[in-house]
Amino acid sequence: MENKCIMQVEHLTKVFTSGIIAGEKTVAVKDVSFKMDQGKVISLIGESGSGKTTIGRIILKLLKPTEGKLYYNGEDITNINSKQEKKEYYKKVQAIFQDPFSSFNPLFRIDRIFNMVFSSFMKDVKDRKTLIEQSLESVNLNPKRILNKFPHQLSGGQLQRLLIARALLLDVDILIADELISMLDASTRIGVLNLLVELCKKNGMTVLFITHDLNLGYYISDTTLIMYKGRLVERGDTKKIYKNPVHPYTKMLFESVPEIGNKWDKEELFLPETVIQDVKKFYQTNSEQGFKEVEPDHMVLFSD
Amino acid sequence: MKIHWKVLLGVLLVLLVSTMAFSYERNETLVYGGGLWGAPTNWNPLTPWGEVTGTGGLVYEYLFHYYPLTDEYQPWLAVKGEWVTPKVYEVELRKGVKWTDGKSFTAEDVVFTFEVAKNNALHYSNVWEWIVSVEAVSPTKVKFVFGDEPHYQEWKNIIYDLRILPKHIWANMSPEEYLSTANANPVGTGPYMADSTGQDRMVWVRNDNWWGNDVFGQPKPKYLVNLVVNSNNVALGMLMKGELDLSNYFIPGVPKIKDTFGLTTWYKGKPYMLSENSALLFLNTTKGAMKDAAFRKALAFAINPEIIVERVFENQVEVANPTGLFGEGWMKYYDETVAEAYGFSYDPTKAIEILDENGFVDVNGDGWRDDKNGNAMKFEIIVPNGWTDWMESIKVIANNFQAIGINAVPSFPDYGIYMNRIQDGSFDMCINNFASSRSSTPFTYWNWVATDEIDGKLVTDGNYSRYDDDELFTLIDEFNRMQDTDKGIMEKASEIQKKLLTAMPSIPLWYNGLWAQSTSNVWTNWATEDNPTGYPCSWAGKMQFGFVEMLIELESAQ
Amino acid sequence: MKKYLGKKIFIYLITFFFAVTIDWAIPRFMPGDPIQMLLSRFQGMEGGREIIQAQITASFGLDRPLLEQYFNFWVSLFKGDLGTSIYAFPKPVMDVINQAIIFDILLLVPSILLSWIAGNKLGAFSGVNKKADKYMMPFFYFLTSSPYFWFAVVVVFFFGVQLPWFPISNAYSATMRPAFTIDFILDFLHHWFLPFLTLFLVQLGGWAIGMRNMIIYEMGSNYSKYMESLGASEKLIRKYAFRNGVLPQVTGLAIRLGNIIAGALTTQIVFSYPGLGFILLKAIQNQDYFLVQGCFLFIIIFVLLANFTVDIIYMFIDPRVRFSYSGEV
Amino acid sequence: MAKSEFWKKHENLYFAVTNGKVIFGLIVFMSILALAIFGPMFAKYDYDEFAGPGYMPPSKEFWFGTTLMGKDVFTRVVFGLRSTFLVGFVGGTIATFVGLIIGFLAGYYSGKLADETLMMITNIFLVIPTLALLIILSAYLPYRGILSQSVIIGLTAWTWTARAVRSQTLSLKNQEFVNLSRISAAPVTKIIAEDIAANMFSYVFMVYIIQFTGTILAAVSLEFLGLGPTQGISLGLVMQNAVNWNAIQLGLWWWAIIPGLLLTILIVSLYFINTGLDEVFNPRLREM
Repeated sequence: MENKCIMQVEHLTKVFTSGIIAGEKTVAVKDVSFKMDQGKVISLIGESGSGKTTIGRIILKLLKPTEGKLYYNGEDITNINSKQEKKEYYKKVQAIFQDPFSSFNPLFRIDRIFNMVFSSFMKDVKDRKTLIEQSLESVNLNPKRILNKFPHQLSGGQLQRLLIARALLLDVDILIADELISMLDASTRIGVLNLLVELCKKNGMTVLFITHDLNLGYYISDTTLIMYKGRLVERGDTKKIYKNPVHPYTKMLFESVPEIGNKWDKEELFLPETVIQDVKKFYQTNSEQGFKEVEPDHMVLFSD
Repeated sequence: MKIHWKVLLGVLLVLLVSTMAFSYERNETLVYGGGLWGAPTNWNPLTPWGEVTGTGGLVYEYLFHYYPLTDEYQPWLAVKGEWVTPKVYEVELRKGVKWTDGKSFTAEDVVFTFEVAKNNALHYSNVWEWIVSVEAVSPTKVKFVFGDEPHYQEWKNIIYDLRILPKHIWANMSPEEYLSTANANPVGTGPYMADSTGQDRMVWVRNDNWWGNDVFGQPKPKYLVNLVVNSNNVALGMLMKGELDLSNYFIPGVPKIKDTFGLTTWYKGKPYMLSENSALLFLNTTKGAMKDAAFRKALAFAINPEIIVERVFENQVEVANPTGLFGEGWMKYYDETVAEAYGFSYDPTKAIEILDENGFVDVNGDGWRDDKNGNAMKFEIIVPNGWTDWMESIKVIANNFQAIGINAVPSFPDYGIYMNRIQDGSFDMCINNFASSRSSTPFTYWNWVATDEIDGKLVTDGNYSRYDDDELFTLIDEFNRMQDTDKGIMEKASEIQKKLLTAMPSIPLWYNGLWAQSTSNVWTNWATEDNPTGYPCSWAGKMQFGFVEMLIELESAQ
Repeated sequence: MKKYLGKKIFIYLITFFFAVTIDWAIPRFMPGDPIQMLLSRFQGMEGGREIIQAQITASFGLDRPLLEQYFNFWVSLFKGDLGTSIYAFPKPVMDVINQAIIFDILLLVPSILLSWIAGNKLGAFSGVNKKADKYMMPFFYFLTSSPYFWFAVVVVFFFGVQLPWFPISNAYSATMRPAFTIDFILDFLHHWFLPFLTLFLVQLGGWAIGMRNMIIYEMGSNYSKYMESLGASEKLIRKYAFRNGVLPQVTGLAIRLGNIIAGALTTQIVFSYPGLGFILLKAIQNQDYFLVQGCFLFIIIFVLLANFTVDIIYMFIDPRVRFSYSGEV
Repeated sequence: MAKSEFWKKHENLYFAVTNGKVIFGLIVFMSILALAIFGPMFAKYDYDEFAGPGYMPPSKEFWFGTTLMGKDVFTRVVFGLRSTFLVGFVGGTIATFVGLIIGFLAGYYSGKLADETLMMITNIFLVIPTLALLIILSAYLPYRGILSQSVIIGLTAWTWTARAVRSQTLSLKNQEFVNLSRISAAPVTKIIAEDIAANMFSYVFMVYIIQFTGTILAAVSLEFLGLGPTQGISLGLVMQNAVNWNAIQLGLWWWAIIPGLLLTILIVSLYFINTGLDEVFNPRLREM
């Protein structure tokens, strides 16, 4: 199979402002470019606050980039805004969000997320029930027990699987999975991951896998993107990056791999001061080198 | 956390501390209230409208006291005062009187008190329009020389109303200070001195060197604590608990519970209280049908003051006679035949009769009477919002008017608006009693209900009716220039009464009471109907009516 | 952080400017003339009133053009001069307020803090204890639903009149003189207790209800569920729920301050307690421009400072406010 | 069958009508409302009329007794209740409406100039005591009426609603379910209606209840200070009257206590409804 680029991101920058009067500006994403090839799993790795979720949202057109362009199938979609265009886009680009609890409107039964999908994208489908049941079963949910429930009556894991099932209903090109399996127990986790990989193989679906779990990234992805403080610092073939990390931050990540497999309490994740210093030094010694290829299909950011 | 609070509380309490640790013996202390409505701030006898009650009377004294119940003058700083000629009044001063700073009181002080108003704008500066000179003939004798027509009646009032100042202190002040000094350490000749103040009280301490100790006896309470009590319900609660010895508040329910809680009032039964001033309904004679005397008279017949007295005041006040006069000093000029011939009483049939006769009938058929030209009439009666007894009273009056077909509604603007409206004339009817208080001469009353000062943009000296009648004004002025013993003064008074009753620019309603309730836990022998040893009134500017005398007669309950 | 603070201070300064301007304008827009009011009941000699009226009006500068009065007001404000009271003439407004405000502080601060602490504790207890909640909740509601003055009247009736345990008016006995002695302090506390109790209980109801609801809400939140799934103990979850529940209670403190001050005002009037509320009412009734202005100014500064303090406390205990990013719909 | 379909569709309603607190609150609230609506029809007297002798305890003739002057307390209370409800409805509606609009706009344009301006206005209003504005009003109106009083209270009480609605809008805007609806290409109207408004509706309803009670309490306090309406009658005026005429000290408890108690019960009932609804609208709390 040829590597067909389905989504291209160019020089993406996002700046947040906290108010007009004496407002504080925060650069969440700065000058990020990468490609997503059809049928591949791309993992976007970084700690919380590194800007990876923001990138996901920009691709989903939930946020407008401050600068930069988005190309989908070679078409510039940065500024599409009409209802019809968006509908077309979402028919092919979907997501599973990080927080399953807040992904459901608490006032409605969970069926609503399926109904919305049907009424937007598959109005003509007759046998909705079977389709829903099938997709539920594929994520190990018992339709009878699940449907008709309110979100608060289900566990985080169940809710997350529901979101996956929802994504499965559509025959999508791109799936953005933000911290997909954080709420799942070990047995389901493997099943879901395998399912994703299988779908990629079978339907040519592309997955942007946003995670902070290196093991997982290695396990499923073809391409790896490493984010650090809003910058894309290393990008390329997964095996190459894991074998030969160049950027000091990436190096640090892999040195602490054994711990990363453990459950992280997000709030406790602070960068060691040494890493920040290392990165600084690294940028200084390599100034004016920019984003450079160190080997085929392996790019590294050498200077800020 | 809690310990911190204790510490802070302690610190704050320290801030509260004054230098002396002290508490007043309860059985030497008289606790009273009713005349003080805010933190005491001003003891300046030249600003009687702002002074702490007691500044005049307890500290600064007058030439005479006036006993309203017997209509007698009690020589005070003066021992004698008389008209030696129709234009010369001589005052013999008391010997051995000392200011509380040790200096002697002399005729110079009296002269200064008058002279200071000659050169500076003070509230009594106008006396110099008819006084020619004030001289100290000797250290104990002052001679007042008057112009052509002395204001005899006004003078009667001044000699018991003007606080005598110590020259040696006030002569050293700059004229700007006369109205602006707080005079926080008042030096007077009186039986009490300022002791301490609090946010909610004024404490007076007895002046044991007071000259009057030998003349009248010593006031019994060593301390007078005048409390600020904001509402009459709190005052009643304090009376019930015996925390207040004397209360000068209007307190609803007193007739009902006075015996249960052993409260003393002037009269044991109705009307419980002495009368203190006349409450009148002023009719704006510049407006519509109220220009018509017959219409005004009809209104007088329509009002049923009995209901107000009974329901609103629970018989704590008395219905006014048609002239509005009351008290010994005024009633000696009351002309009963005039009152009977020209007066009025509650008689709605009569009111209807007058209205019908004069063409105030319902022309347009809306149920309300219209004016002579057939135009609809509507009147608004105003009293200040929050003055609950008056508010209830005008509801009754409005009902009375409605009953005879006159469209009148009660209305309660805020005090400031009320004042504005009665002063600029943008009102129909209002109740007022601001300067109808008891005095030694009915001149003060008439000069207020029918003052000729009505030409300015604002009317501030009374006669809110704006009743313009030069004949009446002249009569009142002539009365002022007559002595009580003059021939023809009775006739003058009768004419004034007749004039007011026929023109009826304002309708006397009831006599507001001298509200006074006392408890007997600490002090007994209160001044009452059966024991008329004083005048239980602690209101500002009224202490020369017998408050000090009452203090002298009090007895400790222990 | 610095920017956040700077911005806050900027906003507060603007607020202060507007509030003070309105405060200055309010009394002057009132109908009526304070000098007339002052002299309204003065029964003097004929024509005497006119003489002094002109004098007094000029001495207060009330005969000047309004704009000039406004300008002078700001100038003297920066000198710490609030003018002279008309009603409590000739006392400077600053002195009048200074002497009264101690009583407000002694009444307000303990009642606010103690009711806040007790209310939060009781509310949290009620929130986790279903049995107790059944009885406590209606009681809290009753407290918080009562108008302050009505509650004060009821308290007076029961503990002042029916059971004459406490005095019902003034700040200390008529026979007392302020001094740092046990006698005086006890007497002061004796008088202080009923007004304090009124303010304390009515406020307590509000805080307790707020906390109870927050606890129930927090205990049912994702976070608690998450902790529960991690095997955290009930006690720990409660602790966290309490900590999270306290946050809105802190903001509530600032928001309700205006309310509490109004409550204290009415309470002080029921008890003839000589605080700022009492003075303010007198000032309003007597149209004392300068005193009304001064009282409002103090209340405004107090509320502003309290809000500012809460903002700062909030900034420290909840770092999220520092970065309230813009989202896009 | 049809019935259960109905309940399925209007589930919140079902939970609302089966929630004990809501039922209790509603019953009490409705009875007091009924008293306000129908009470005056049964009143035999005018509220300012001397109906009988003074000092009468509650009896067959005078259900709530008479005042010191002999006015019928029942008549005064039911007429007063009417005004009090009016004040609550008008003031509460204004406060909620203004707060809602400002809060929603500020939340919607969060971080933009509009937000900053609105929040600054809110902060300014927050610190200006209601009392002050009432005095301004009395300067322009010859008399304070019940309606103008409630308008003024409403216009000064919206501040915290605006703040709360703003943060509510902010947090709703950032909820994932809004994003999920957006990537489901749901119509904007549906998102606003179901994801934002519906989730705020319960909140707004409860805000309204709180504003309603807040307005009543503010009105009563002002009335007690003598800054209430100068015309008409309201529960606060009845109470102020009772206090001024020494009802407590004179043992006329029915005059002083009944109106206050009724008012307090009314507010308690509203709080009960509020808490009950909170449980209904937050299904999580339902199971507590």
